Amino acid sequence: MSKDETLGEALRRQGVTRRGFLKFCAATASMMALPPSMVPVIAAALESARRPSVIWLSFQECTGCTESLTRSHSPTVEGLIFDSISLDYHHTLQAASGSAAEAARETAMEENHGKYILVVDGSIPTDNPGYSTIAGISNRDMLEEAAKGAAAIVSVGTCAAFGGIPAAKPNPTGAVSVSDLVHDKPIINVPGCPPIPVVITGVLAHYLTFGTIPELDDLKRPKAYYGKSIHDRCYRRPFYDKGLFAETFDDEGARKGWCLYKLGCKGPTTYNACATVKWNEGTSFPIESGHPCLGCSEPGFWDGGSFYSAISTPTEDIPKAAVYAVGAGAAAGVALGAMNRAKKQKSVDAHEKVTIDDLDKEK
Amino acid sequence: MTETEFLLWVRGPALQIATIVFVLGIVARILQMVMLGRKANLAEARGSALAGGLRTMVTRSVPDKGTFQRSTFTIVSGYIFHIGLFVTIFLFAPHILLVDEVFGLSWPALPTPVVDATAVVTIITLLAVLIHRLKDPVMRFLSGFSDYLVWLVTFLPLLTGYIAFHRIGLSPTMLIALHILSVELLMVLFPFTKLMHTFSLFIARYYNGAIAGYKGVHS
Amino acid sequence: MSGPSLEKGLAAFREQIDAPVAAFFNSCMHCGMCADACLFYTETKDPTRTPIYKLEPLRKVWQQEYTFWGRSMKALGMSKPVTDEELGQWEELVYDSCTLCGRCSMVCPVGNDIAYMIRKMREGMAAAGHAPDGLIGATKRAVTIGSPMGVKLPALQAQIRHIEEDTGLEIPLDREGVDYMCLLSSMEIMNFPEYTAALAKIFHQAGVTWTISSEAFEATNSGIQIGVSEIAAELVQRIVDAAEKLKVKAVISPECGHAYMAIRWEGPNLVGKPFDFKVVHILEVLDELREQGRLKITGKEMQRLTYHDPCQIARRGGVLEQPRRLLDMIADDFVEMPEAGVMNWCCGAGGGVSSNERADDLRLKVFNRKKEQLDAVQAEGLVSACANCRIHLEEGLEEYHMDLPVLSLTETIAEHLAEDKS
Amino acid sequence: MQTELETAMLNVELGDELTYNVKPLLHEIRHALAKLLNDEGPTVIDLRSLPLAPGEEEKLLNTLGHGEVHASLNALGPTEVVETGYPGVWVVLHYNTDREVIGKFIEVCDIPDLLRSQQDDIREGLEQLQSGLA
Repeated sequence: MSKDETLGEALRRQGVTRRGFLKFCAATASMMALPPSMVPVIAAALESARRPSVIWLSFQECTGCTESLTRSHSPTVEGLIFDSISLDYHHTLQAASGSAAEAARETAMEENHGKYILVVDGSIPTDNPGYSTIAGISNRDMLEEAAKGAAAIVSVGTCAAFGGIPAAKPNPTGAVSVSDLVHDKPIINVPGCPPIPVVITGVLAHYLTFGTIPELDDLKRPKAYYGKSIHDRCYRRPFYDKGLFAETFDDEGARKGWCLYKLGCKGPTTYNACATVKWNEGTSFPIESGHPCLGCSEPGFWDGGSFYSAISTPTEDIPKAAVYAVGAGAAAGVALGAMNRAKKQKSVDAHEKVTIDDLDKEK
Repeated sequence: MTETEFLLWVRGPALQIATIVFVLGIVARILQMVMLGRKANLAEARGSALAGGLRTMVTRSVPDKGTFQRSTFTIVSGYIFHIGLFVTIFLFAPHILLVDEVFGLSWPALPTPVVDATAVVTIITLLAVLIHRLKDPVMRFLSGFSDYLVWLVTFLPLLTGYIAFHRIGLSPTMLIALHILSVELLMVLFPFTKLMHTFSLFIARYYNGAIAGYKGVHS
Repeated sequence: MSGPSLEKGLAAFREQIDAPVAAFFNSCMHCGMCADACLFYTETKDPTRTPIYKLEPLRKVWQQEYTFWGRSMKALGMSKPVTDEELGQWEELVYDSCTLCGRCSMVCPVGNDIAYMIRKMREGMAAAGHAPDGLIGATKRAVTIGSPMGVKLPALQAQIRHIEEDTGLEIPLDREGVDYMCLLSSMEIMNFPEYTAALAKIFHQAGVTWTISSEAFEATNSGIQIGVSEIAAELVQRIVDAAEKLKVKAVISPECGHAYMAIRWEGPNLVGKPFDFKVVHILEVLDELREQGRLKITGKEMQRLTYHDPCQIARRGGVLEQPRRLLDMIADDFVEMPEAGVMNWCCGAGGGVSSNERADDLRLKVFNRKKEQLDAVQAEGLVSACANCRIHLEEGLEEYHMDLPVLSLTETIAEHLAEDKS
Repeated sequence: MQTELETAMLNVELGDELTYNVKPLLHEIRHALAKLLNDEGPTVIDLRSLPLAPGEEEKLLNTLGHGEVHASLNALGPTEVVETGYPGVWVVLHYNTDREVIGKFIEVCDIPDLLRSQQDDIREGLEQLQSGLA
């Protein structure tokens, strides 16, 4: 597959029929959260799209993001997308290893300078560079070098997007996100722990289709997927509005599928597409299987207190504070009251009798 | 500080500080007030001070006809926004949840759309109340910085609550944090401002009713 | 003595502020409803005459001296202390523009008893030398002569002779061991001798024993109006001494509002001990006689009558039902004015305003409130039970060109006594 | 048929208690059918872009029922094209080769485009036939 070949040509060469290509476009539109009326546009764009070079760097991560992606990697539409890109470096997936792998990365960076897409998963340690290195190169150096020639950077997963679990208190490695270090390149954050696979491929498909990055929110997340909160699109929302909540995981409310807000659901503050795109080929999503949303696509979710207490509830012991305050208030009040009484008594004691001769003011 | 850290601070240390200032301040101020004491009445009583006091604590909520006609706007708007505040504060499901979580007390909530509509009415009424304060010659004359401050810190939690519920403008994390923060501002200022009237008005009404009740008059 | 001073005034404020005052100031939300309850505001539309604003200097002292925040600000030098000039500016608001009628105290939604606080504020105003000259003069006369109008015993004795001649009944002076010792207001002695005559007729018919003390016949108390408790106490003490000396069962407060307040409600508190005798208002006595069937009435007033509740007797005194029951006996066509009773509008001359010449124009201006109330019922006769109200009502009616007789309830009852006594 | 439909409508009512999306969807289909009759073109609805509670999709599909056409095609995995009980309303289900659903659409049209032989494919087929005959 030569680099000059268009995607349309490549697919056709692989024996994909026009009918199959249209099906692929319909699925791609659905994946990109675009309306079905966009299918012809997508078809036209994809036909003439050229396969971009992609360099995938993994830093402080658990490989969950790659796992999420490859779970759906058999001959699927996402697979096709990946077939249509030139994944020039991905140290988990590539066959090459050691210096050969690094050489491939450097070659790709050189040949496609200014054009390649840099995908990053995992956060970057800024404390001691030795916490995470690849081929003796610190994550930070590798990122900064790779970022220079990138057309755009896709931060896959919450670690790359916001620091993630490695950045959880007390953040021993000084982990930071990609956007903390790179400021001069377009960055697309695809957070989630892990992100929904079609969201990763959807973003790549968008770039592939339109050659641009999708519309982003203020956290640099594609609005098409992160534009609405879980809560807004949750099928259990009507229960919230009616005040019907599951109190425990095995009570009547839980069995009846009532709102999980009381069990700590972070749906109201979490923006992601889980409620519509769902997981495992559209089977369900956490709330549907009875578990509150953890808010894994939001910055700081790892330090947000218990997963099982509601988002607005206090994290400190308020009744205890209130009890102490009553005591202290009583003491302070009695002290202030005593001071007032003393002051008043002083005025009473100092009172000089007012007689009729004391009424006229010297004028 | 990220938004989540901000929310955590607001839910944690800030809420703790606000609670301490709020509770300590109210208790201290009420004691400071009541400890000034008053002289025993040596005149022969015609009625019961206690009964009169308790009675007025309740009856003063209902104005007489003439007063209602002369101060219709003040009374009607006052009723609406006080009831509105009560409904939005105490009958909104997440608020009840909060109380339940903290103190283990809970009661039935109103349906969310009802509370939402009440919030809108209350916000509009509070705005009308502000305009009235600025336009009415007596109220404008009487009002100073503290009156407008008290209005503002009452208004802010409603406004931020409404915006947070409808997720307008900022991220929900930030909106909830700002909403909680605005409530904490209210709590912190509470003991130092006339917001104290929430509690002291019952003491004031008691004294008024007791003074009158002792003389056999219903006030 | 050292004379009045700002320091004395502020000390008196500190002394007067108590738990109710603190609760009241704490609760005021500046809603302005007290303005609409006050005839000095409704008839002038002057926002400075808003009742709660009249207390501003007292409120400042409370805040600066008795609140944590105020104390802190004061310690940091960030509060403006109350000045003598300020008190000077407030004199007109505290004395001329308030009759202590207490209507605002009934309306305030947080329950502030504003009249209670004005009464206290006057203590400091007087101590600071900011009482009106007219009230100072009246107070001096009350202490030195025994009556704010300068009525001396010989004048009373002369009136008693006239009344005895007119009625043929005895007016007992300084009689010991009787049921009642009657007090009179100077106005009744000078302007309304018919009141004393009415007492003689009614008590004669009902068989009540009574007397007037030559040492303490004056019922009014300028000390309360000006706001000097010591002087008020001295005036009360005279009555207490006389009542104890004559060993009466009860002292009757006459048809005068503030006199009733002074002797019935403030008296024991001023002298610092409960009385050994009862204090009753003449209307309470009459109503009791009525109930016991000792008031025999003949004929009725046929013109349409209405009743003006004197503030200190009704709203601030608790005598509300008695006049209505009494009027029921003698009035064929009785109508209540709108808002009569506890919410009645003040005539505009109580609380020392009538002794303060400076307020003459103002009190006539605000009488318009009463005029409107009267216009609503088209009465042909206006009954009341306060000589001070009565004088001002007459003046006000004249000012507003209203032809309406003002009647004393006690006198009107006396006119309807059945002649035949068994 | 009538009673079955009624039962289905009842189920829709029940489903409405959750997302309220089933009934609006049916209305959208009704509008799309009217549009189609007025020659205003076909409509495609992506079922995966809407939040639906468990069971709601089944309720929707049950309500629509089965019509006369049931086609399956094999292009990059199977695709099922079913005409519902309402002519002109089609359900199109795309699967990958592992028979995992990759797209769910309701198409309101005379015939879903995918069922037609495509120009490119026809051309390629013709070429193959010609070269085979040569």
